[in-house]
Amino acid sequence: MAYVVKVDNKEFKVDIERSGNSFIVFLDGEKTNVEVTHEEGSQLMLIIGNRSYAIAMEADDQIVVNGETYSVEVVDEEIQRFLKASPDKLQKKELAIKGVMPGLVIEVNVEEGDTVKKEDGLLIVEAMKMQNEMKAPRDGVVKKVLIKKGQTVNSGDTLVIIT
Amino acid sequence: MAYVVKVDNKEFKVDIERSGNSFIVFLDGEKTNVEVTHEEGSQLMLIIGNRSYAIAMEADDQIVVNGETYSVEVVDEEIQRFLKASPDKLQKKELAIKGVMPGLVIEVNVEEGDTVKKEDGLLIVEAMKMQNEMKAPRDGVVKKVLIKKGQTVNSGDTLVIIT
Amino acid sequence: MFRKILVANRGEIAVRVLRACREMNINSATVYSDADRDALHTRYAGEVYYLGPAPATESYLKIEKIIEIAKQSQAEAIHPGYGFLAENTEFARACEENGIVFVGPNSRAIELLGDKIASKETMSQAGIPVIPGSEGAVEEEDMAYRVVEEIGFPVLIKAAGGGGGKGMRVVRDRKNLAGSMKQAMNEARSAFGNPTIFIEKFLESPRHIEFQILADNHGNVVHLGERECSVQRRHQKLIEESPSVIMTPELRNHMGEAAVKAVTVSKYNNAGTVEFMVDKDKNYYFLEMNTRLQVEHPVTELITGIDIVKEQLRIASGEVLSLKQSDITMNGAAIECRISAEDPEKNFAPSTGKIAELVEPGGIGVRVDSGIHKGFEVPIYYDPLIAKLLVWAPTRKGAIVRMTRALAEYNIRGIKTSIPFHLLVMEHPKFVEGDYDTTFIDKVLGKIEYKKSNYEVAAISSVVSKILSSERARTPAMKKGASVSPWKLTGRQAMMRKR
Amino acid sequence: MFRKILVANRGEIAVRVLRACREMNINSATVYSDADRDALHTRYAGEVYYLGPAPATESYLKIEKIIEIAKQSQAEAIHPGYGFLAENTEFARACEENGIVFVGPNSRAIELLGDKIASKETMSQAGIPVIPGSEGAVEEEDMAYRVVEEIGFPVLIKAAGGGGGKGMRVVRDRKNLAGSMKQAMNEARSAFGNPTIFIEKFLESPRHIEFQILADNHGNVVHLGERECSVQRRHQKLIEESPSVIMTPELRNHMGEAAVKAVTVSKYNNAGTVEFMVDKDKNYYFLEMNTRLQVEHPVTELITGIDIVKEQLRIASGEVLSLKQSDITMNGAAIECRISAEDPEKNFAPSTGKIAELVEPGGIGVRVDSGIHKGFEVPIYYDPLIAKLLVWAPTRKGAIVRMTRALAEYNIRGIKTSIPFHLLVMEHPKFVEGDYDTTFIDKVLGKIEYKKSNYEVAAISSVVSKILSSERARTPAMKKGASVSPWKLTGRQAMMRKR
Repeated sequence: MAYVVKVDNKEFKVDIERSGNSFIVFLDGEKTNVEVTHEEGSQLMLIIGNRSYAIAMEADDQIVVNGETYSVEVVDEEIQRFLKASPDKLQKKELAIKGVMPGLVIEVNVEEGDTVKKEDGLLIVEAMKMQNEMKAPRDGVVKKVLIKKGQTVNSGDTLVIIT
Repeated sequence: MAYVVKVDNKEFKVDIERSGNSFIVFLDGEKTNVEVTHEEGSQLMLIIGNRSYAIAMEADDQIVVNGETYSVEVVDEEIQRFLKASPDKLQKKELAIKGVMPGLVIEVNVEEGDTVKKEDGLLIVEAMKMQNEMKAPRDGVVKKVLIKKGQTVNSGDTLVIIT
Repeated sequence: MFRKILVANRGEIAVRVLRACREMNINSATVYSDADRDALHTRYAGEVYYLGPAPATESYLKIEKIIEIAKQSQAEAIHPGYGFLAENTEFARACEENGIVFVGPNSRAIELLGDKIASKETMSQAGIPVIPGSEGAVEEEDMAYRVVEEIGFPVLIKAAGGGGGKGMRVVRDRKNLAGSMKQAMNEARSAFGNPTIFIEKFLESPRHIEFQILADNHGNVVHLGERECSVQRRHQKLIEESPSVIMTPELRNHMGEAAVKAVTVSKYNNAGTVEFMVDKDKNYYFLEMNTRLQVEHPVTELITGIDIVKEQLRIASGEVLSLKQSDITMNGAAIECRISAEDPEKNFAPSTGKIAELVEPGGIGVRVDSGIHKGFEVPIYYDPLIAKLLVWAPTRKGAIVRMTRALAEYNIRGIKTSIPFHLLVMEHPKFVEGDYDTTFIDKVLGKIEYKKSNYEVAAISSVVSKILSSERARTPAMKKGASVSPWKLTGRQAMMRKR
Repeated sequence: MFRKILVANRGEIAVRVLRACREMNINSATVYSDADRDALHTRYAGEVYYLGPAPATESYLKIEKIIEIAKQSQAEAIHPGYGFLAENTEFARACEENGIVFVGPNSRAIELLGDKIASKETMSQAGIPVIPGSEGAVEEEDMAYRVVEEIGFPVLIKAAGGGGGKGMRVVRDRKNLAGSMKQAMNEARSAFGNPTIFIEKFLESPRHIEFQILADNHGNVVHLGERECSVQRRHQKLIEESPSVIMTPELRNHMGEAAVKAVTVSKYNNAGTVEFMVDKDKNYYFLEMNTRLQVEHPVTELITGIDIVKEQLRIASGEVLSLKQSDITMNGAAIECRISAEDPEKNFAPSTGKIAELVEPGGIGVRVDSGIHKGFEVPIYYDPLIAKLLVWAPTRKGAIVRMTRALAEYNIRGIKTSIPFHLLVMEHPKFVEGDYDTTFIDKVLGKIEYKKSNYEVAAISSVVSKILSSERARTPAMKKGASVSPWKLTGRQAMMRKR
């Protein structure tokens, strides 16, 4: 099975085959053996070649390798081809703005029906006495506001939906 | 709901009522509040009265309280009454001899159909260079031998069944 | 010694004090808010008492409620930790009035040293060097202009009422003076309820060096040497070490004596810290005194072998200091890294959430003072400090490599922490050489670039993780080695005998 | 210094050595068996190499395979840890022949000191006190009778070839001598392939005191003071401490000099330990020399501040010892408790299985050298030692209360450990007074009764656990806060900015 993986904007082609607890991997054509020695939740221990790595998947699109955090995007090679053929398929979808940290909502700047531009401030969340603004990742219309001022939100909660 | 609990051969009557994450408990008639502050697998953190306790259930019939291990037996009060009325109901049941530690079976002394007496040696398991003998907990007949010499067994595996 | 102590704090410092209680065979009690029902300090204390809702104003800052709990639990003394009520005159006084020993200085000393203007004047009069500046508060523009004429630019405007960078302004020329003054006064008013400000010479690249002191109730005072705390970000200390690379035995004697004098003239008792600014020519100036246990006190414990919290409790119970200045020796080198729930790759944004995995470093020369456990939900309501990692080694160089090794072992998942930042500092040539001051993070470290060397591994692991995760989704229930219910109706008899 | 080292061991000692490598910036490699695929040392090393099936004879004892891996990984040196091949002459020689540095003594010294008769003779000739007994091997009954006539009963029959209590017999009267001799010879033959025995005076209640030494390849030797290891069960050390309560500066000097002499006359190099028996009148006798890193070496590290593993690596790389005897000072008190996977309530039966929970103690004065992690399946194939807990404090009394505190913090679930036993010893008046010897566990501690004070809590908790567990059984899948799949097809853009 082949995947295209984007790691911090570097692109890799990963061709992978399973055998038991091991995988045979071709990374951009080069062969490596990968052994899964431990699996617990989103945490893995792998032996790749002669090295051992502590892996953790975090917050949707992040992976931690021996303490270093990378943003990653794994796309099935076939889907990748399809996406490249029609690049705006994805843009038009509903977009859920999710909390990336728990906190108290201290300001909500949009209402349902508002038109927002990329980088417009949507709401402000406070935690540990620091304030953080959630911004629109692209232009759109606010379809739904799921939180209120004064409410406590968790990491991963959907706060606002933009279409 | 009322239970009879035997802790290392001391008997307690525990009358318990739930309200959310808390329980109201009458222990031999005395009232206490119990709050469950953490639950993970068989591990619990409880606040009982003004004290906090680390609890772990282990190996079927053992509980660890702040590092101290107790053997416990919890019986529904009604079942208890039933059992007391017909005390030999339980003795006649099939009895599964289970491994209490992982190890290598280095000797099997019984075959199916053998008659065994209480304290007769059934088999020997070795771990960490030490040998341990599993003995018959009561008189009976060997109904099934589920392991072979040379086999590795885990804690909790049924090794022999006695009727 | 006390029979029971109430620890009126949370997190790592509450655990620190509770550990001292256990080792001294003192019964302990602590308090917890709704957010801390399952906190480490709640797990650790002998007795636990519910305080109130999560916000500190409704729990850890409630003086009356805490005094009430102390009485209810029959605690004879309260240890306030740091933060919250530790430097609150009103709280210290409430303890005094209720016949409960406050483990800290007397309320008058807290009051005096909490007022930056009054304390500076006290020190100056005692002959302790202070930073040149206004004599007392500056109320009008005219006065400010007179002061800057005397001491020259740049100057620093400071609030009399508090710290933490609030109400502070650096002014480099005449035209910005009046405006900055007004801003500072406004900020000070809203932060501390007190608009009073004063002006002093701004030291360009000072080092922050502080002396730990111990003073009993009978007038005996010793110092335990210095800690260098110049690795700061927005006036928040991040890394502390001892000894300071710039220290000489002579300078240590001079500054130590000044620290002891500062304690004596302010009629201070219990543990405390005298903070100094030191300029490039090793001139030192009294900055302020912290009237409590410091976050970084373990640095000194590693160097001197003295348990500062135990000393605090002994002093509070009326014992005479058993230590003389000549008994105190400094041995080797110690470093502390503050592990905070902040994302250094996102400009230190708070990062709260559930601790999904926690593996602390260990082995030779490593000390961890932690306030969290696996499964704990780091609350949004309190300070982001979750743990302190310390190392000791015979030499500073040895301590730095050991800290690097220990930081790499530290595995905290579920939240982001300051660990990558600390790794960067430990490998920075300027830090390794000891050539740094309080401007290090902003000016020298500059834009922080986190080194990454595992792109290929990240790519491979992502795919492996995706495959395993989608397999799990397909077979949710049955797992190999699924644990059998720990419950059976009847107990089994012991069937094993040792041969 | 070496560029790369192979650590040919497992568990806590492999991790200990790997930590030293990291701190010295030496690349590391290690080996693992099938049972150790996910072991801590496998996680920790820079490179990992598969050895073979779980049984030690098919993995950690395979000399050829290990030499091959050393070459393959281009390691310049092999650290053997303790146990396995650490005192194997053949292995040391194989390293020497293959141009790989063996981090330990030369093979001749291992050979000499491995032979109890030859080493005793060497020491005796050098004027080091040895226990009175036969001169050399005792082959016939007549010879045995002659020896006992000279030294008197009780006597101890010992095997020349090995230790660990095998081939040992105490004989208290003439009528049992011949029979015991035969038994001992048979046991020695089957255990070590060598039936040779010798006889010495049996000391009734000796203390076991050993000296840590360091010897470079250039003839320089220092000792790092003593460790008292009298808390033993069946000749296995369980608790070690330094300094020994019976030690005086004079005795330390004498014994230390004897230890240094023992090293010199046996042409020993690298780290080693000279073991002595000390009787009630403080007469000391050479017992044997351990030609490797000891399990309990961290006790000495805590007291002296010296990193013994780093010294081993420096010595092995040919460096001259940087320490002189006068540089070495002993500071405070340290204790080690060996945490083993054994059930002290079932006569120390092995207790292997999966580590379901692991919380290690921390805070002031605590050091943990662990070989396990949460989720690790403790294998049935190797030594039951899973971790070492050490404390340091200024005084022995302080160290004992600290150890009690730390043991209480240690939470290992899924297997039984020796922790309850250690807690009992720390609170035993005889241990607290320091009034103990090698008979302490068998004779003084007697039948071990574990204190229990939480019957009521156990009763309540059992019921609560039963209720929660049956609720879980009813609603298996849906859990509050169930984690969302970490996978989405497209990445999200960062939507957060710090204000």
